[in-house]
Amino acid sequence: MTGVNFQFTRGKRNKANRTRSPATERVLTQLKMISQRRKQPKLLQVCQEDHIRHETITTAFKLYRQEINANRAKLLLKQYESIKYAMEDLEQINSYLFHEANTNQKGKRFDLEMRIPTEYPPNQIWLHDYTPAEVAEKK
Amino acid sequence: MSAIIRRYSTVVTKADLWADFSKRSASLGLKDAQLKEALLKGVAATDGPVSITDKAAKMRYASTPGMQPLFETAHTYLQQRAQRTYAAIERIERQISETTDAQVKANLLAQKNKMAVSAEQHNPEVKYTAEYLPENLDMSQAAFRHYAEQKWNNYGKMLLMERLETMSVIPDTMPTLNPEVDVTMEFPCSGASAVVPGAFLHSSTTMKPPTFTIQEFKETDNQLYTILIVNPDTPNVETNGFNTTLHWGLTNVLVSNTDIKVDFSKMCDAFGNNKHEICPYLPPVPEKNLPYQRFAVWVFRQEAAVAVKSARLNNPDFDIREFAQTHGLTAVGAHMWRSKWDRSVSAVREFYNLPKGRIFHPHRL
Amino acid sequence: MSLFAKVSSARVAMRSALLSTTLISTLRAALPATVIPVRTATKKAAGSRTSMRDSAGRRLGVKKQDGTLVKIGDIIVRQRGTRFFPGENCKIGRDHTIYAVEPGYVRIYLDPFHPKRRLIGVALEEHLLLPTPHFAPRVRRFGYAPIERAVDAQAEEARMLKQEALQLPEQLAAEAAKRAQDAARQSVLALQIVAFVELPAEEQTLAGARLLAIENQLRNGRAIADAQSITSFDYHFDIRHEARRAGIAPEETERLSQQYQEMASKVDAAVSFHSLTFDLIPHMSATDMEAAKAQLVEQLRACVKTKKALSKDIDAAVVFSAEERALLKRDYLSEGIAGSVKVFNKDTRKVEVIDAAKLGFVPTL
Amino acid sequence: MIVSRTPIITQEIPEFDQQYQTYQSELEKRLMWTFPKFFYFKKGTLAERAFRKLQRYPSAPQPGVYFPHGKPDIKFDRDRRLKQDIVLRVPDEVKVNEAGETITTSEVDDETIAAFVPNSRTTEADRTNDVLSLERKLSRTLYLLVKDQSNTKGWAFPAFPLASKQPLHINAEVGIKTLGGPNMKLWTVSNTPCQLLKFSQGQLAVESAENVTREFMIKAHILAGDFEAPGVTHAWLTKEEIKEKCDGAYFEQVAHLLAEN
Repeated sequence: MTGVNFQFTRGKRNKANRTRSPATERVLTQLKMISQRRKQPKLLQVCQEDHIRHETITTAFKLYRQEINANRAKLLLKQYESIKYAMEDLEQINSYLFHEANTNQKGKRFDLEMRIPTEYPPNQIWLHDYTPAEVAEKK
Repeated sequence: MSAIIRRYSTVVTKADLWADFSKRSASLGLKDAQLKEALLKGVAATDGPVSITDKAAKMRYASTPGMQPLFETAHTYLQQRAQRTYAAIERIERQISETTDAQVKANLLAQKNKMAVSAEQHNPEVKYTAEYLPENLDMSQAAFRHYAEQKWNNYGKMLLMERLETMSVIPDTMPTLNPEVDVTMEFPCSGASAVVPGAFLHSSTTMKPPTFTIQEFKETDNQLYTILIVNPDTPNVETNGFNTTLHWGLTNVLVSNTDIKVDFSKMCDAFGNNKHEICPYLPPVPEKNLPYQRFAVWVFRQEAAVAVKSARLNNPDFDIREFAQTHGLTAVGAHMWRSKWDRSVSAVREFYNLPKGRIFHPHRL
Repeated sequence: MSLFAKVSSARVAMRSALLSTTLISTLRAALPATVIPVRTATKKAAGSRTSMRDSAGRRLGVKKQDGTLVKIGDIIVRQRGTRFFPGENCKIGRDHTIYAVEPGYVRIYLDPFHPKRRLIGVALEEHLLLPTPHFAPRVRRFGYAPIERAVDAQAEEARMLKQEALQLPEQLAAEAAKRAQDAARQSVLALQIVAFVELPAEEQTLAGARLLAIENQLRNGRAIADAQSITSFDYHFDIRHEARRAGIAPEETERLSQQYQEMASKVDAAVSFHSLTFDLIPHMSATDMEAAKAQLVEQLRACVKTKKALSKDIDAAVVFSAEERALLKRDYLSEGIAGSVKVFNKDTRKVEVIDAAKLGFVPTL
Repeated sequence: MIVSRTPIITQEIPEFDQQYQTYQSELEKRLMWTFPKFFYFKKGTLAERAFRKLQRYPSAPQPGVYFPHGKPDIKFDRDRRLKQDIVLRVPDEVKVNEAGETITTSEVDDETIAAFVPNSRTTEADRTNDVLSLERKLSRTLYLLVKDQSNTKGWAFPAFPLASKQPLHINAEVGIKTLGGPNMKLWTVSNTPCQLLKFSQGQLAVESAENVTREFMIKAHILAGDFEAPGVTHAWLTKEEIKEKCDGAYFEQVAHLLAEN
């Protein structure tokens, strides 16, 4: 600890008349900040009923999430199957369209107007009077 | 219930499935009404938990806020799932009644048992009973058997296998074992309590025959068992090796899920005659200055009632593997203890009218 | 610059022509006087002091080849590190020497469970191969011989370890005391039983012995029905072996067994044991017990007696177990403190003074 | 073409999730370390005094007093058996003034700190159930459906005949602009069709049918502008509403392409 210096105190040094330099105080505060002593909560002890209730809750929630995830996976699989079906049929009937539909759209990006859902709607919910740039230019 | 559940589940909810005991066993519910209330409706702030007996501690206790509404939702959700499982069980039962193929039937039964577990295992009342009221476990119920098996898997089974393997009971007696039943043993005539596998027992303790419990974890009815106690460490001075001795044999012992005891009232008639015995009980009588002897208890599942010819038991070197094979026995459980010479061996020999024990010294070559 | 050219041309000359002293002298002559030839960074070969000290060979190697007959303690391999591992009937020494612990034939082999190890074992018989098949019983040598001289055998049998010798008197005294205590209790029970059931004089002692045995089983925490069946079995077992020793005819034993069983059923139907003091009480069936319990609890609920009288009632009631007694006393007899007590009200955050009896228990302040 | 309006506001949190989060946060708060106020507020400063004034500290244990709910175990002004409540600001009190506007106490005290009054999650279109509006059901995905004029298909996603030498997605984009006017900002998800429907004489055809009309489906999002087609009956609908309006067999074919929320 650098910057520790003791000021002179009259008589015997004890807790009451102890003085520390601001630097020491700062270091002590910082150490106290990261120390777990006196800041840790008491161990959470639950009774038998609450233990089982807690177990029931966590099990139910786990199963609930599992069900949702399984349904989502099923849906994605179905979507993939339907894309595959459409593309296989397209390959049979029109090779040009198939090729166009199968080209990698490299560099494709989301539009700037695309928004992420927010908790509350914006003041202007929807931009109704939209005119595309090329249409506006023509006018 | 949440929007997503509403969208996915097609079954009409019956929220009080686990409160309805018209089709389900009453043992799946909690008998103590107060406890049931505390478990399902939440610990009342005024009364405190039922499981805590100290009045001051009861008063001091506080549940985590926000638990009750969540618990109700979780409870309803689990009941909905159980409802679906019960519907599936009904379908399987219909299939079982229709099919004639034994293999298909066995598969369906196994499937049904699994579903019976999953329909009830998350029921808080069942869970509470399994966790905190082990004396109330009704072993005729699949869910309780599931919890009992889990508990045994986590300790008893591992301990048994550790003892059998480190003390070479496997492969000195039987080649190996896949334990399926929980076997406990005690020697009640000497007042001793349950024996820990591999413990050293005093010869006065083992003077009179033991009793057993055999706990099956799959659904059984009218299952017969054979119990053999063998000692693979009987000295054979002529060949300078060891023989295996059969110390006790019981056959055709009937045990079910709920009646697990193999005690004297079950084995013997009113005058103490054992009707299951294939050979009379021979107590451990080790001789002085020899290493300890191992006594392996093997529990076999029988396919049908067996009749044993006593001639094959008189062989001084009993072959337990051959015995099991000829009688169509499957080893499903085991137990063991160890014995060493002590000062009461001579009394035991006297009681059984056995010849005096020899005294040995190590023989170096 | 010119100097560099000269030196480099000299190097080329060195490489192309054989180095000769004349060439070096020419070279030196070509160098100007200011240039001092410098020794390049080389080090004189060091370590001459240690590398001069070489120890004699340690005579390592396989001392007994595969198939050699060895005795106990014979060294099979001397090695640095574990080039070979000890296999069956072999051990490894501090310096990794492998030696035999059983007499037999050396086998150097591989084990599928340790694919990277070469093992050395000793087969007990010449025809045996190692490793022994995984599920086959181990082949073991007994290695002890009985002491033939009777005097020596007797002396060896009497020999005790110091600890055992020291404990023996104490142990004998304790056993004697227990026997005396049991005998006294048995005679008391034999006298008491007459008050409950009429028994011929010769059966009284037997009844006393039975009751004592049952009492001991109950004290071990066994259920009454189990205790009775164990005691009966014990008696039948004893007399059967006694008869065999004394050469008594089986019919006689049968008669004794029957007589005992009659007495036993008479006694069991007449008496039960007080669950706290284990005194004899008139017989109560399990259903009677339950009914009595329910009735007593009901009485306690509606009781207007003093606490002292209630406490006496609970102690006197024969039907309760120790735990049930404790619970009842806690529920109905727990004492609060007299006077008032300062209690902190959580909602108002103020200290209130209330009647201490209201709490129903002694608070820890 | 499947034109969708993606959600503008977050989806409604299911009750189960909501309750679970509340419970978990309660547990977390209970098990949290005590707030080290000595680190953030130096002793003797004004800030510390202001902070101290806002807090409601737990009562200390007193000798000779019985605490029925357990003796407080106080360290750094927190009862370690319980969660710690930190008050950083007096909560705003929302009031309505004479003009009918909502104001808060903080507005009255300090104009710079205005209380946040969020916009309503339900809109005018929700109240009138205006299926033509894009401002309805903000938390759900809406899909554009048109009613077939010849009335053979009934309500369906808009479909356009294929112009020669044009990829499918370009054809769909041109088609929708022709139908609903140019004042729409659309973003096509992919050039790959996500589903194929086969029609025979205006009806969904069976797999083995011959001479079928194929309808490839392309997904697109509308980002701005309106679908303005005076002659066409159209609606912006959620998945459930589509199920009600559409033919059962048709819905079954497209149900997996539509979002649950």
